[in-house]
Amino acid sequence: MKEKKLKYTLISTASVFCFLLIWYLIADVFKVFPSSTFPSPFKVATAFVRKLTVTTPDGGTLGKHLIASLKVVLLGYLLGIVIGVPLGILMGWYRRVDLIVKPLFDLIRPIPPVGWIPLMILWLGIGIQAKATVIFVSAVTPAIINAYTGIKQTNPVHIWVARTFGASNFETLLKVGIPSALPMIFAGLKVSLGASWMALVAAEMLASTEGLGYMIQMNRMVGKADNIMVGMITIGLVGALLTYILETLEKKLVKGGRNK
Amino acid sequence: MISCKHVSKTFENNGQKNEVLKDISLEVAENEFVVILGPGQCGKTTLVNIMAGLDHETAGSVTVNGKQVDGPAPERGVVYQKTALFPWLTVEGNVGFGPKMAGLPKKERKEKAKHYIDLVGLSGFEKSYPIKLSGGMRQRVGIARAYCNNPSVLLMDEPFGHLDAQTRYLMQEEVERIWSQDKRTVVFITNNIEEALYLADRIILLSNCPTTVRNEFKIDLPRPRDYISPEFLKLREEISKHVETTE
Amino acid sequence: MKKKFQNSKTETVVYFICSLVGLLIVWQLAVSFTSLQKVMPSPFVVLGFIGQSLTQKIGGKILPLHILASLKRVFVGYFLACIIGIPLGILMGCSKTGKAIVKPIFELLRPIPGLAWIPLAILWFGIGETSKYFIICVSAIVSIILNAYAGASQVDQTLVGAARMLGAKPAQIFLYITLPASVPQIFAGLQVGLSSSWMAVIAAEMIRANEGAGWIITTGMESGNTVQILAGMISIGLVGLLLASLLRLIERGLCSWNIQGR
Amino acid sequence: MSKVEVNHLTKSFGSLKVLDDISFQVNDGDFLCIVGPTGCGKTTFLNSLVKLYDIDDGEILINGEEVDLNKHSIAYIMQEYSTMSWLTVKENIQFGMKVRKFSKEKLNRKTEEVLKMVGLEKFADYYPEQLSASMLQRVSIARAFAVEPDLLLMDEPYGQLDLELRFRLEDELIRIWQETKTTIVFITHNIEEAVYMSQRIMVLTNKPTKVKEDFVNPLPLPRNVTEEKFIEMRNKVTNLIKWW
Repeated sequence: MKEKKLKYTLISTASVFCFLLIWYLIADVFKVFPSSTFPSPFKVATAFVRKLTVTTPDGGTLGKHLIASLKVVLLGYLLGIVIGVPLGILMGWYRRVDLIVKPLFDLIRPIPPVGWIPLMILWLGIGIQAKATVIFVSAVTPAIINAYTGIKQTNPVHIWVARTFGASNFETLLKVGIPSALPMIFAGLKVSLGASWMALVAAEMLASTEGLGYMIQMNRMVGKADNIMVGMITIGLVGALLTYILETLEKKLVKGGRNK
Repeated sequence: MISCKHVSKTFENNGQKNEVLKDISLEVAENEFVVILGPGQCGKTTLVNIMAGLDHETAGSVTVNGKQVDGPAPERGVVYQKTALFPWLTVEGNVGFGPKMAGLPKKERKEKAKHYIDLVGLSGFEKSYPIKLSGGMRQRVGIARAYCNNPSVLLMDEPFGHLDAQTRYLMQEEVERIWSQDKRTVVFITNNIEEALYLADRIILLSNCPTTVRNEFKIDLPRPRDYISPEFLKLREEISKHVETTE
Repeated sequence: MKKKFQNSKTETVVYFICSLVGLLIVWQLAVSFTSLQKVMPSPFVVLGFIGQSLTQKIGGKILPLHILASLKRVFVGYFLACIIGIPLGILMGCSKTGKAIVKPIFELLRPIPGLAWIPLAILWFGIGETSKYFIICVSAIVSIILNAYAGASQVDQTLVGAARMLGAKPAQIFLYITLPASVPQIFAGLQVGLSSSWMAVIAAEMIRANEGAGWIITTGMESGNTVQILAGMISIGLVGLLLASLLRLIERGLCSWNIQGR
Repeated sequence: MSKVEVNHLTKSFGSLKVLDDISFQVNDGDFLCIVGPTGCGKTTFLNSLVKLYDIDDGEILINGEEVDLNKHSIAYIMQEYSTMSWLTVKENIQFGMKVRKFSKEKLNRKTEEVLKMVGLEKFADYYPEQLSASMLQRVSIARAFAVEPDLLLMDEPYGQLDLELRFRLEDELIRIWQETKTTIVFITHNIEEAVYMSQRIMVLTNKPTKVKEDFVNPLPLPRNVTEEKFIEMRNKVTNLIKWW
């Protein structure tokens, strides 16, 4: 078995290398496209280093934009899950809450978060509140859905056992409902993160004075593809990093081998 | 018909050797109903997979009708504990799957399937999907599907392990009835002594891990047998003394 | 408490209507009595506007034609994502070498959100339809590939063993076992892909377009016309809901073997 | 250590009557086995006994008072594995005691006691997914006895186990019952198991479920399955049910 694994890791590294090689060949060797619209990996790398310190053409270094984006996305995301998860749990457990809140939620859910941007900008301007609200809307929906489904999937046998020991309805929710829904809740947190990151990019591209979305949009205006790619790679990396943090958190909290 | 000579099997995962089967030799004659009785989970399914050709023994040899077994072949049919029915095929589709793979024309396949669906008493359910059938009915489809490929040997790996007790008794009677109507060589695996006693011409008792053959019991009670007849209970008591418990 | 309605289906429908009516009333009250009225039109004005715009043109086209333009873009981009994504996902699920080649590159590109491709798409393909198809395809393809891969790689091995025992050859196993077994998971991917496509087309149209649902709400924003924005949002929501239930109907038809029910 | 009285218990799901005017008593420290054909509403019967299902008519008294899950200490062991996968064996066992708010000292003492009782001391920190079927059932039994229940309800707890394991757990249960003198209501479809363990046997009919027969099991403990009198008692019960 050991040499099989080695063979596949070799193939993987080879394929990534070919991907970069082909990219380089098209960009620099054969010059199929002008290098401003299709820069080679090396150009992107140099642009990356340069962008760390230089503020042209979008009025900010990569670090400044990154921090601006992180501030907005974390504000909206945390608000979204702090409200979304408990609401999903209550909707899943208490029938009355389910009957009242769920229809309202189903009314608003189909509107994609991006659709809220114009309304938010009109009401709240292009400052941090508008973007944070849009991100909140995109984060809250998956959090509610996954918490709701997680609670609904609680094993009735466990509920019976708790009730016969004399646990009240609320105590059963705390001791049985939430622990058994934890894996689904974490899945929801990951989906919310993806949705928030997506909404952030859209909001910043549409109306903003800073942030990674704004940066790639400005660089598009001046036609500097290398900076756009730098922005995209950063967005991808930071998104992957945040997801990685969530996964390690999940490994600690979800016990009983249920998060395999 | 089937003969295993000194079959043993050791699994190796990341350096750790785990011997599951140790020097198993057994013979199964033509149209004989042999039950392999063994405690818990250790080794029985591996032995079935080796006989079926899905797995390879690390030592010894397994021959069916004199030919060495080296891969799955339609001459050996398998009935699984979890029935392993194809959820996207109807009962008819499942039973007729073997002939379809062999390239039989549609009309002939339908007839063959119909015959075996009636044999297991499921006529009228041809068009329903497995998800809508009860545990017992799904097992019947599994048996019909194995029979429909007209195997000379039928390997049944704890087919009633997941059924509730009452269905289990009914299914044991069903297998008895089907087998008497359409005799095949059967190797039936179970951990339930009553089931073994009710069905077997001969019981081969396996030990705990690593599995070897402990002893054999020739059962010549008249068929169909009665679970609560005194001889049945005495035999059961005697055999259960030899069975090691698993913990 | 004794259940008033025996059948829970009617119960949820009744509660849905109650909350819809409740929402409209609260909205109307808020608009007519509080300071919200400066910024928010009453629901009936918005609904009236939607009714009106079924015949009257907004920027050269009536509302349904705008929606149609968006739907056309969605279907081209989504269709592309399906043709490329599903085979790629199944390839990754079935063959180890295929997975070793494709998966690392896929993992590199996956974290980049679909909308982040918009500037590059506009640079590469201009502001016409092609760049919108590209964005929609990129936004939808990730979940389609992921779910097709999950479906193909998690086929129950006992089923494969059973098929081999019945004499099925490797090619037959792929055709008669792997594909049907992964259909439900593929549909899960299609469902997520469809909602991402619908979001992507709205975003693309908001950045640069001269027609379509996204265009309606952006021009509404630019001219400060909240009625148009709200009308646009409601129609986007309704069409999104319609698309999702349409796909669910198709799935119910194709995967009837997977549905519990009596 | 309590007396259970059930008078005219009736329950129906919509129009389908499931339990039809059932009345019986279980004295303190009794071991009552309830037998009946599959699908004769045994589980509904148990759940109604502890008000998990609301009942149409009749009353259920424990030591003279209407049954109330907070006042009365009742433990319930089911056929499906009811151990909670996110808790270790020890935490599972302490679940009941924590709900009933045992003092810290009593909690630890009882945990050690029941762990030893079912022989799972070595597995205290394991997670359920690492244990075999019979060990999981032992955890449920330990959890039930830990709260020193007034009444212990068991719904075919050994239905899934191998024969020899079932013999062992049955003997173990009888030993624990003799030590703790808990009142036990044990439901099973397996007549041999009922005759082997019970002080009293109650036979239920098919739906709508009525009490067909309720008699004392005179056989002295420990019993032997192949004894003449045992087989005779077993045949008597079998004829009463005749589903087989």
